[in-house]
Parts: sequence; structure tokens; C-alpha cells
Amino acid sequence: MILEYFMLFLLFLMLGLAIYAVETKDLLASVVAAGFVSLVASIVYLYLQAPDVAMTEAAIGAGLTTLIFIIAIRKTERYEK
Amino acid sequence: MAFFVASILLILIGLYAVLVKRNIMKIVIGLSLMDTGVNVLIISLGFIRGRTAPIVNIKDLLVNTSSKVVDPLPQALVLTAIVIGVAVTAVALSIVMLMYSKKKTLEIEEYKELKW
Amino acid sequence: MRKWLAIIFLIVLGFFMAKITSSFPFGEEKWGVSRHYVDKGIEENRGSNLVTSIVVNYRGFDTLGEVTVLFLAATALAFLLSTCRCRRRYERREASLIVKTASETLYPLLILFGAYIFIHGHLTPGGGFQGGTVIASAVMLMLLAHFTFHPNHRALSTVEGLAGITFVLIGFAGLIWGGSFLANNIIPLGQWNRLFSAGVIPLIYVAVGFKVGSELSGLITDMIKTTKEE
Amino acid sequence: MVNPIIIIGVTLASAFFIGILQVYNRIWARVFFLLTLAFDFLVSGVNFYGFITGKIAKPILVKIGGFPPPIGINLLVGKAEAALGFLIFTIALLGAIHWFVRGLPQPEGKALILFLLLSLGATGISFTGDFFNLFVFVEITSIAAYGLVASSKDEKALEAAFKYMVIGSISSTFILLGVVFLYKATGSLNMLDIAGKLAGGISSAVLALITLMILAGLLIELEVFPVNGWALDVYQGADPVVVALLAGAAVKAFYLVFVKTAHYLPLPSFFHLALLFGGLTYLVSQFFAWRQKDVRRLLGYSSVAQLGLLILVAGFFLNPSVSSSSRLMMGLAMVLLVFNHSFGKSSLFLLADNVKERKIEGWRGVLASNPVFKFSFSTSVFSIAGVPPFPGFWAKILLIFAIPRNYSWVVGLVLLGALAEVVYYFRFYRIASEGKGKKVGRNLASPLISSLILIASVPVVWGMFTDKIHIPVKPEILLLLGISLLVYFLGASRLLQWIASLGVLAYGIYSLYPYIKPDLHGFFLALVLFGGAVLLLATYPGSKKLSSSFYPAYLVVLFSMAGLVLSSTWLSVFVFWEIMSWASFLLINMGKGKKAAWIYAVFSAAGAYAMLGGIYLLPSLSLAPGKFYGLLPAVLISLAFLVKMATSPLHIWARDAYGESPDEFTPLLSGIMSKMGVFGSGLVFLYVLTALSGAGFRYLLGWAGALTAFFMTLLAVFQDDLKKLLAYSSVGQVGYILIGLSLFTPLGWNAALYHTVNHFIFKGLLFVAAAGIIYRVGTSYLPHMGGLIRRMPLTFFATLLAIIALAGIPPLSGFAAKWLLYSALIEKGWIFITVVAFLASTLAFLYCFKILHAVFLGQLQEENENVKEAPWPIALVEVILLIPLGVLGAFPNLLLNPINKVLSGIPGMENPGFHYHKALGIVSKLGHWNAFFLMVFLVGSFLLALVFFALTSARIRKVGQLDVGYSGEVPRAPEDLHFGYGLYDHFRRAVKWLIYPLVSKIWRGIYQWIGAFAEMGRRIYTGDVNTYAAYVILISIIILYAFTGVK
Repeated sequence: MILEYFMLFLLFLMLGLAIYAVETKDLLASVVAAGFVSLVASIVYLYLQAPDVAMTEAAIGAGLTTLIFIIAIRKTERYEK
Repeated sequence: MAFFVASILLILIGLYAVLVKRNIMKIVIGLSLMDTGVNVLIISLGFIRGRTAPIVNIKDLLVNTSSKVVDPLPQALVLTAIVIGVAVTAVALSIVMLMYSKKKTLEIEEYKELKW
Repeated sequence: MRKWLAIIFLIVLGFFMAKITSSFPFGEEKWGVSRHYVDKGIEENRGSNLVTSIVVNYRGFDTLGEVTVLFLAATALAFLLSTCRCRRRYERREASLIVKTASETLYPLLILFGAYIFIHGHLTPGGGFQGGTVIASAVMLMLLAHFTFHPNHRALSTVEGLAGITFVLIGFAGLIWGGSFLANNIIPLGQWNRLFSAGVIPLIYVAVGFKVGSELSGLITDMIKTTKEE
Repeated sequence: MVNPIIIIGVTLASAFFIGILQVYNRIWARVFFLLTLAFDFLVSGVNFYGFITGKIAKPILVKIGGFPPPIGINLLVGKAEAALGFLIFTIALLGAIHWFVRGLPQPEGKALILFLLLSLGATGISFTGDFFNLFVFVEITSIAAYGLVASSKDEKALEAAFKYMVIGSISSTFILLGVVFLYKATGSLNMLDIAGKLAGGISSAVLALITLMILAGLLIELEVFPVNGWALDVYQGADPVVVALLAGAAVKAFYLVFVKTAHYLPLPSFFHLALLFGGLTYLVSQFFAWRQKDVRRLLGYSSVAQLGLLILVAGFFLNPSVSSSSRLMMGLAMVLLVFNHSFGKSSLFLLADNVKERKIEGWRGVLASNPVFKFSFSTSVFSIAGVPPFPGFWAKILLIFAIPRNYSWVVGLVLLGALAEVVYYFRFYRIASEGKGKKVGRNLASPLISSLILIASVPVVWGMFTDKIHIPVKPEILLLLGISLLVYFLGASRLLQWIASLGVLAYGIYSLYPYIKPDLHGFFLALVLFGGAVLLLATYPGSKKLSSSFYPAYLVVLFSMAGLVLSSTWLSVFVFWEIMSWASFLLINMGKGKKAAWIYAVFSAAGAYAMLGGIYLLPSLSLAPGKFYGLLPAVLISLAFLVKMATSPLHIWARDAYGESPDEFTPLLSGIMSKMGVFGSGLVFLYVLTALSGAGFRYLLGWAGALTAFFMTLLAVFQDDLKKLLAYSSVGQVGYILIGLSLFTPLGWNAALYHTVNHFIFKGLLFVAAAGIIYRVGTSYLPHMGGLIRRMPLTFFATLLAIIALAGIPPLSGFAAKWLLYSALIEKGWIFITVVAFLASTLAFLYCFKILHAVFLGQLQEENENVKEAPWPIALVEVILLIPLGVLGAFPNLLLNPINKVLSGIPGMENPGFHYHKALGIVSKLGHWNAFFLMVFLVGSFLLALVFFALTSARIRKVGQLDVGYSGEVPRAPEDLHFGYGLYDHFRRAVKWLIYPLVSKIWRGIYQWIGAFAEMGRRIYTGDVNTYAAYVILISIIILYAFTGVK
């Protein structure tokens, strides 16, 4: 039961982070938030009995994607006008 | 159920960024959020309550497996989808970097030369 | 105005998506073709990780496509960024000694860990893609910590290409000796839950691991090193 | 049979291998790349060949991993897939050749990989039998395409690539979600398996929504309106090689998978979905291209439009309630359209790569610079615009006749779009062919091969077509048309071509002689063959600069007219009509009036498409009197003929087309081609209308003829250009023929047919004489002539007699025609028309006098001192034509007897309404006249006058040109002194209100208004990613809301 509430919390967290990622003017913060969305998603995958996907999401979705986003932002601009 | 709702909302939030944000980096971020949402949705579609992960590494699971594990196919599909997602993101980012290097801005207003 | 219009559009779209998903009750049993994978997977493949069985064997062709997609992305990125005069915004500073030493220590370990993941892909969660990513993260670590670190591009491309060709060749071996492309009956399947089991699945996953690892390393290197030093 | 997996496996392996090679050795990477493409081309070719020869009987099912269909992934390669694979690799090979010659983008190794994988992705999309695998291949194709588009040299391409990427991602997300939902709903990912489960049709709302989701994703990739902004931007901005591969190959793969999906997931409302989006995209895009200034974007609009048409066709093809024969025809049309568009469009895009300018205006003169460029450009444009004999033409006919009767509005839509297509493509063609000498690139191998493929396909397509729709064509005609084209290869010498053409025509007369029978067809055939022979004689090239395709086109016009008059079904009329129109367009375009040729093309096409629509409405295609099927088909079919006769208000093309076409061709255009309109109108009166039902329509046409005669004559009076004057006069005279036909009485038809021949003789004579004069004088401007009577006496004599015939003065042949016509008019009681026609006849005297005086009488201009008589072939033709003019004048019954014989075969026309009396001559109810007596009397008086004039001429004082007392005024230009200059100025002032160019203003207004609307409509493509994405969401919502179609 607690696990389910925790999941609900995670889902809300995920949505909150996503909204923050979309709305913030700081692209770096936005990317990090998006990375956290992926990280939260990978925990959700664990709950949904998908360890393979969880691992992939953590490594690729949260890790690699965020990394290349950060590199790209470093090569361009950090703040949205 | 909450998983469905949350993942659909995640997709919509991503799409919202694509529809409304005037910064091309933000649009790419939106697309990547959308991808995550799609993946969560697919995994939750394959979930079966009270089952374990589809890894048959205990003898117990060998018999009558289909009553003990969740549907592995959506997971396999999502694996592919995640990798494809990062591939698209990488290409998108390289396009964005090139665009920025030409015009020194990420604002969409500057990228409307082709029209009509 | 535009914002609200977008929100209205999206709500309607969300409604339709919800309408579809709500017809599939959450968490309830509904098998399709995957019942076959679950029931016959061990018998046909001997791999304990059913997801891996599907990814590499039943739907191995998808994985070949997936590998191609990643390869394409790395190629396209290198292709595009090679002409990019992307400016570096921030000055790079040499990392501290601790970071340097730590990264040097971690580097081989991470590579080993990555290799472990993809070698055991048919037994435990994870596989070629995850393992490859871990290897790439090792490279990334070195790139960030060491100013001068530059992976050998030729070697990366060669490993990447050879690994890809190995995948296809395994497929063709299946076509020649096993009757169909990517057939998993050309080498003995072995025993369930052993390292040397599941036929060609581990071979393919090793190839994928190498490929993904070298590809992603190359990709990250390309992105970080694009700046033409002025 | 080769296992299709080999194509995919080998291509993949070699892509990986090139990845290694390119680091070490560039040359080997290139070689390996080409080898791979060549291998794929060969292997897919072998499979395709196996399918078409029937060696491979059923679709190849490839079980990957050895698992039977629902469990593993499989490839399913049937006929369509094999053909598409072959197409993709052919286009890829062509693109690669072009790329190599032009220079690859750097670093080239990576570019090669992307290119290879783009073609592979497209192949995979078409081969795969699994929905999720489809998604993977869609992504492969898309990512390769994003990369290639972004790498284009043009900076704008980046922006296009970004838009493409955003919209492509949304679309593939739809596909992915739809596929996963589909798996949840059916438990399978295999196409055939799912198709089996849904065989009974989709009945649940959820399944319908899922299907729509996948279809929406595919429709976005298929560039439907309005979610195609990204595609247009890509077409405009990206490297043409990449665009050729995308538009020529990749999109076709998406189309195939779209059709397959719609087939496997049988959604009841799919038909309406396809109809709406296909039709809308097609029509809207054709009009949006109307005034597009950027060449590549114009081609983009055209591509989008073609895809729309394909989607429309798919709707009918998959609609189970359409009859199976219609669906078969639709399928064939689909194949032809795909083939036609792939090669035509990639050829055009690759040609565009050879011209630096992006704006259409910058293309001025490109055709004149390079014959290879001209050849491939013309072939591709003609093919895509649906000009015979290219596949696009047959596809159009097939698809129109396959449309069920209750959807006849779709026919209108298709034809309207096709007309718009002709308008903008030929505007483009016109600008490209105007001017001379503009440097273009020489990288033309691939476009040349594409256009050669298009040409080579013609016989095959003809075979396929006649298999489905029977066109009874005399084999002789086909043979002759073929031989005519061969004359092109004698292009080294015009003289040789001329002689060869005469030979071909002689053979034509020999082989078609048996068909000259005493009926309407035989009558016109005789006119075409013998008249054509005489006029061909006059085209003697001498030292003139004729295009090497002049003679082939001339012969094609002649023999297509022969085919036309020998037709036994309406469809064959249409086919030959189109061949004639387009061949004559080519001829007119060889003259100096490119704009005139364009207007001619547009009016011809409008007429022809109206005719096709009319023919579609007829229940039976055969040329036989039947019941009355409503006025609409008759009106539509007649439009084509009225255009060719240049009946007001469809006449505005005629002045410049006649006036600015090559002088060698104008006699044929006026003398014989306009008669095809007469023939056609006759067919309409006989076989579409009945004697009773068509009365009102015929009366209207009678008026149209009379007004044409009146206004054209009036306009001729004020014309200062010899050929344009003759043009107006010619059109006006055809107006009389139309009056005669519309009367639909034996007397009227006698008059019409008689005047047909008569018109041929005097108009042929006049235009041939004009050709001779212009050849010698070097201008057609009347005030620069004058006094030529002493330099060109024979031409003067011929012109004089022709003009007498034209004016309808006894004793020459013209009188009989006019007499018969007025008798018929009065007999029928169309009094007002009689008055107008009479007025027009009177007016004709004014311009007759003007021709004579301005050209031959008065002072000889100084620069014309050394002018000689017309070249001998022209002189010969003048003499040949003078003979019937005089003979028929004296003995009109020599022609009237055969005409009566022709008419006696037509029910209701047996009794001619007059008879021939030995002493009284021709006797009708209204009176009689003896032609021979008149001739003797008038020639006698003429001779008397001549004698008198000769005796008194000694007293005439001859003065030089500048020897004038001009009331103190100094002439500004030499032409001020010319008698014909401003001859009828006072009269012009009096009738100014009558000659106000109302009609041409209206037409121009229509053209500009449509252009303005199109330009306004195009603004929806704002170029803004957000907007494009919003359109995508909006359209998806509409699709999901409106097309579930499940109760």
C-alpha cells in the first residue's frame, strides 16, 4: 500500500518536474529536470516489473540523453529569452 | 490507472512545449519528454498486477511461467524505443547546434525563412 | 491565446488517447503473441531473461534495426558537426587531481562493468545497450576529467563497424546453416541459466555491446570536441 | 528468386563496412558504396522480374529467426513490394550517380552511409510484415533523411531539417503508440495476423481509433494538406539529390505502407478519409503552385499534389463497394502514377540542381542552352503534367474511368487539378524556353536516364492500358506515328527531314487510302491527308532555321488528326485529340511566341479535360447515335472543339498562337487543325445530341459562330500584323462553318462542309503566301511592306484570288459557300444571325483590301528592293491551291456531289435541299445560280477592264517614296508614309466600344484572381514550427473525431 502511494507521489513528482522543465527559462535546469523525469520513470519501471527497461532508461534516458543535452547547451545558450 | 493518466499527461506536456515554446532547444526537450511519456505508457500497458519481472532465473518460474510474469513484449519494444529516442535526440541536438552556429540564436523567430 | 489554443487541442488529443487506453484495464492479464514467448521462450532459447530472448531472438530483426538507428545517429551527428563552427561558451579548466585520479581508476572498472552487463544480458537484466552505455560513460568520464584525452577515432570506427558486421554475419550464418536469417539453431543452445547458453543470443549481445559502446563514445567525443580550436 | 533479406542484410553490413572504410580510404568507400547500390539494384531487379514474368507466383514470406509469422518478425514481399524495392534502388542509383559527378558533401564517407541507409530504410518500410518493425524502419529512414537534409549546402536547409525532425517525431510517436495499442487490442504485431483477426471489418470504436492513430501518423508522412509545410520547406531547401530520393523513393514506401495498413485494418470510413484528405491536398496544392516563384517549392507543391491524388486513388482502390474491375483500373493507375511521378520528379529535381537560380524568372533561357537539358526537362514536365503518350496521361484516363458514377464530382476535382497543373507547369516551361543561352550545369546523366526510362515505358504502358480500356486504333496509325518520330533522327539536315517527311506522308496516304470512304470520317481523312501533303510541301526548309523536332511534330499532328477522324469511340477521339493538341503546342512553342504557346496549351488542356469529363458522363463510348443523355456531356465535349475553332469567347489564344507560330506551321494550324473542331462538333451534334434535344444548344452555338465571325472580322480590320490579321480572319471564317453546322439542316451542313474545304484552300493559300512574303521580307509588320506586286507577282496573284474566295465574291469558290449558308440560314429562319453574318461578310472586305494594298500595292520600301519571288516549293503550292479555287468556282458541284454523298449516309440529311440543274446551275428553294456562267461573265469583264487599263496606263506618273507633298509635315517614321498605316483610324474611333478587349480582360482577371487567392491561401504555411505542429495536432484530432465511423 505504501508502495502504491509512493508511486503516486513519484508520478506527481514526474509531472511536476516535466512542467518545470517546460516552463523554466534556464535551459540547463530544464534539461536536468527532464533527466530527473527519466530517472523517476526508471524507478516507475522497476515497480512495473521491468528491470531491463529501468536500467536502460537510467543509463540512456537519464544519463546519456541528459549528457548530450548539457553538451549541446554548453555549445549554444543557457537561457531562453 | 494512475500510470496511464500520468504518462498521457507527460506526453501532452511534451507536446505542449513543441506547440508553444519559441526556443528550439526547448522543443527538443519537449520531444524527449514526450518520448519518456510514451515509454511509461507502453510499460504500464504490459503490466500485470502481482506478477514478477520476466526473468526466469529461479526454478520456480520455469513451470507455468505465463501465470507468474508480466508481459515481456512491451518491455522489449520500449527497449528499442528508448534507444531510437536517444538517437533522434542526438541528431536533433546536432541540428540545433548547427543552427545556432549559423545564426547565434535559438529563437524560432529567426528560423522562418522557408515559408509559403 | 496561442497557449490556450494549444492546451485545448492537447486536451482533446489526450481525451482520445485516454479513451483508447481506458479500454485496456490496468494491470490485468491479456496475452497475445507474447504468451508464446513466455511459455516457449526457455525451451526455444534457454535464455533466462525473456526480454532478452525477445529483443535478440524473436524480434532480433528489430534490434538489428535499432543498432542501425544508433549507428545512423552517430554517423549523422559526426557528419553534421564536422562542419559546425560551434563556439565554446565556457572556458574549460583542468580538473583537480582527485577527479583525475578517481576517473583513471574508475575507467577500467566501468568498462569491465559494462562488459559484464552485456555478457550476462541473457541471464540478468541489462544487455548490449545498457552495457554499451556504461562503457560510453567511462569514456565520457575520461573526456571530462582529462583535457587531453582523445579516444582513437579510427579504432572506435573499426570496432563499431566490425561489431555491426558481426551481427549481420551471425544473421547470415543463421540463413546459411539454420535455414533463416538470425536463426538461433546454429550453435548448441546449452543449459538454462548458464553463461554459455541461449545459442547466439550472447554473441549478438556482445557484438551489440561493443557497437553501442564504441558508437556512444564516438558520439560523445564528437559532441564535446566539435569546437574548432581558434 | 533471391531472398529479400539478402538485400537488407547486405546493405546493412556494407553500411557498417563503409563506416570502417571511410576512415582509411575514401576511394574504396565510394567504390564499395556504388557496388552495394548496384548489387541491391540487380537483386531487387531480379525479384521484380520474377514477379512480372510469373516465375514467382506468390508473395515471398521471409521468416526471420525461423519463427512462423505471428511469433517472429517476417518480411512479406509481393509484387508491389518487389516493384517498389526496384524503384527505390533505381532512383537511389540515379541520385548517387548525380551526387558523385557533382561532388559529395563532406565528410563524404558519412554522407554515403546516410544515403545508403535512407534507401535501405525505405526498402525496409515496404518489405516488412510487422507493425513494430515498420516503426523501426520509419525511424531509420527519418533519421537518415534528417541528417542528409541538414547537411545540404543551403543554410536554409537546416531550418527545414529541424521542422522535418519535429513533425517527423510527432508522426512516428503516433505510429508507435498506435502500434502498441494495436498489440494490446489484438495481441499481435504481425500485419497478416492482425488482418486475419480483423477480416470482418473493424467494429469497435477503440480499434477504429487505434487504426486512425496509425493512419494519422502515416498521413503526416504522406504530406497531406495542411500538415505538409515541413515537406515543402524540405523540398525547397534541401539538396536536390536528397529530395529526389525522398520524393521519388522514400515517400512512395510510406504510401505503400499506408495502403497496406488501410487494407489490413479495414476501417469502414477509410474511403471518406482518403477522399477528403487526398482530394483536398491534390486540389489545394495544385492551386497553391499557381504563382509560386521558387522553382523547388513549385516542384514541392506538385509532389504534394501527386501524393494527394495517390491517396485519393487508394481510397477507391480499397473501397469494397466499388466494382472489382474499377478497383483493378485504380490499382493500375496507382502504379502508373507512382512510376511517373518518381522518375519525372527526381529528374526535375536533379535538373534544378544544374541551375543556380532558385527563382523561376532566373530560368529564362535554360532550355536554349543545352539540348540534353531541354530533352529531359521537357520529357519530365510533360510526363508529370499528364501529356500523352507518357504514363501520367494514361493514369489520368484510367483513374477517371474507374471512378464510380455516384462520385462523378471527383472526376471534376481531378480534372480541375490537372488543369491547374498544366497552367503552372507550362508557365514554368514557357519561361524556361524563352530567351536564349543561359549557362546550366552539365551534370545531366541522371535526369537523362530518368527521362529515357519514362520514354521507354511508353509502349509497355500502352500495352497495359489497352489491356484495361480498349481503344480501337488502326494499326496503320500507330505505325505511322512511330515512323514520324524516327524522322527526328535525320536531324542533321532539315532538307533530308523534309524529303523523308514527304515520303512518310506518301506512305501514310498509301496505307490509309482504303479508309477514305464516302462518310464524315472519310471526308475529313481526305482533307487531312491531301491537304496535309500540300501544306507539307510548302514547308520546304531552304536556308531557314527550323528545329530538328519540327518535322516529327508536324507529322505527329497530321497522323493524330488522321487517327482522330478514324476514331470509332469517344475515348479514341480524346486520345488523338490530346496527341494533336500537345504536338501542335510543341510546334507553336518553336515560334517566337512562347507566351502564346502557353495560353494555347492552357486553353487546349481546359477543352480537352472538359471533353474527358463529358465523355465520362456518357454511358457508352461508341460513336453511334443514341439517346439523349442530358445537355451537360454535350456542352463539355463541345468545349474542346470550340476551343480549337477559337469560337468567342474562347478565342483569345488564337491571335498570337497563329501569329507567332512558325510560318511553316500556321497553314496547317489554320487550314486543317481548326477543322478538327468542326469534325468534333459534328460528332457531338450527331452522337451526343439528337435532332430534337439539341435545338437550343445549337441555336446558341449558331449565335456563337455569328458573333465570332463578326468580332473576329472587326478585329482583323485593325490588325497591323499580316499573320495576326490572317489569324483573326481565319477564326472568323470558321465561325461561318460553325453557323452552318449548328443549323443541322442538310443545306446548312452542305454549306459547312463546303466551306470547310473552301476555308482550307484559301486560308492555306493565304498563310503559305504569307510564309513566302515573311521569308523574303523578314517581317510580318504590314507598314514595312508595300509595292511587292512587282517583286512577287505570283504570290500577289494567289493572294488576290484567295481573298476573292474569302470575301465570298463570285466567281471563285467562296461564293458558293456563302450562298449556301445564307440560303440555309434563311430557310431555317434564323434571321438575326443572318444579319450579323452578313454584316461580318461586308466587314471582311475592309481587311481584304488592307491585305492587298498594304502588302502588294503602293510604294516599294527601299529595303525591299532586292526581294525575290517566294521560294519554289511555296510558289508550287500556291499554284496547286489556285487550281481548285478556280475550278470549284466554276463547277461547285464537283465538291458538292461528294458532300451530298457523305451526308446521304446520315439519317435526316439524305435530301440536300437543293439540286443541280444543267442550265440554271444550283437551284434551291430560294433561287438559283450558274457558277460557270458567272465565271465566264466576270472573267470576261475583268479582262476587258485590264485591256482598258493597259491602254491608258501610259499617263501614270511614277514617283519615289519620299517624293511627297505632306502638307508641310515631316513624317516621323517611314511607316507614316505607308498607305496601310492607320488606314481605318476613323472607323476605329467609331467602333471603339465594340473592340474593347473585354474578353481577354476577363480571362486575365480570372487568372490573376485565382493566383491572388492561391497566394493568400499559401500563407497558412507560416514557416513556424509551432504552427506546423499545431496543424498536426489539429488534423489528428479531426481524424480521430470524425472518422471513427463505427456506430
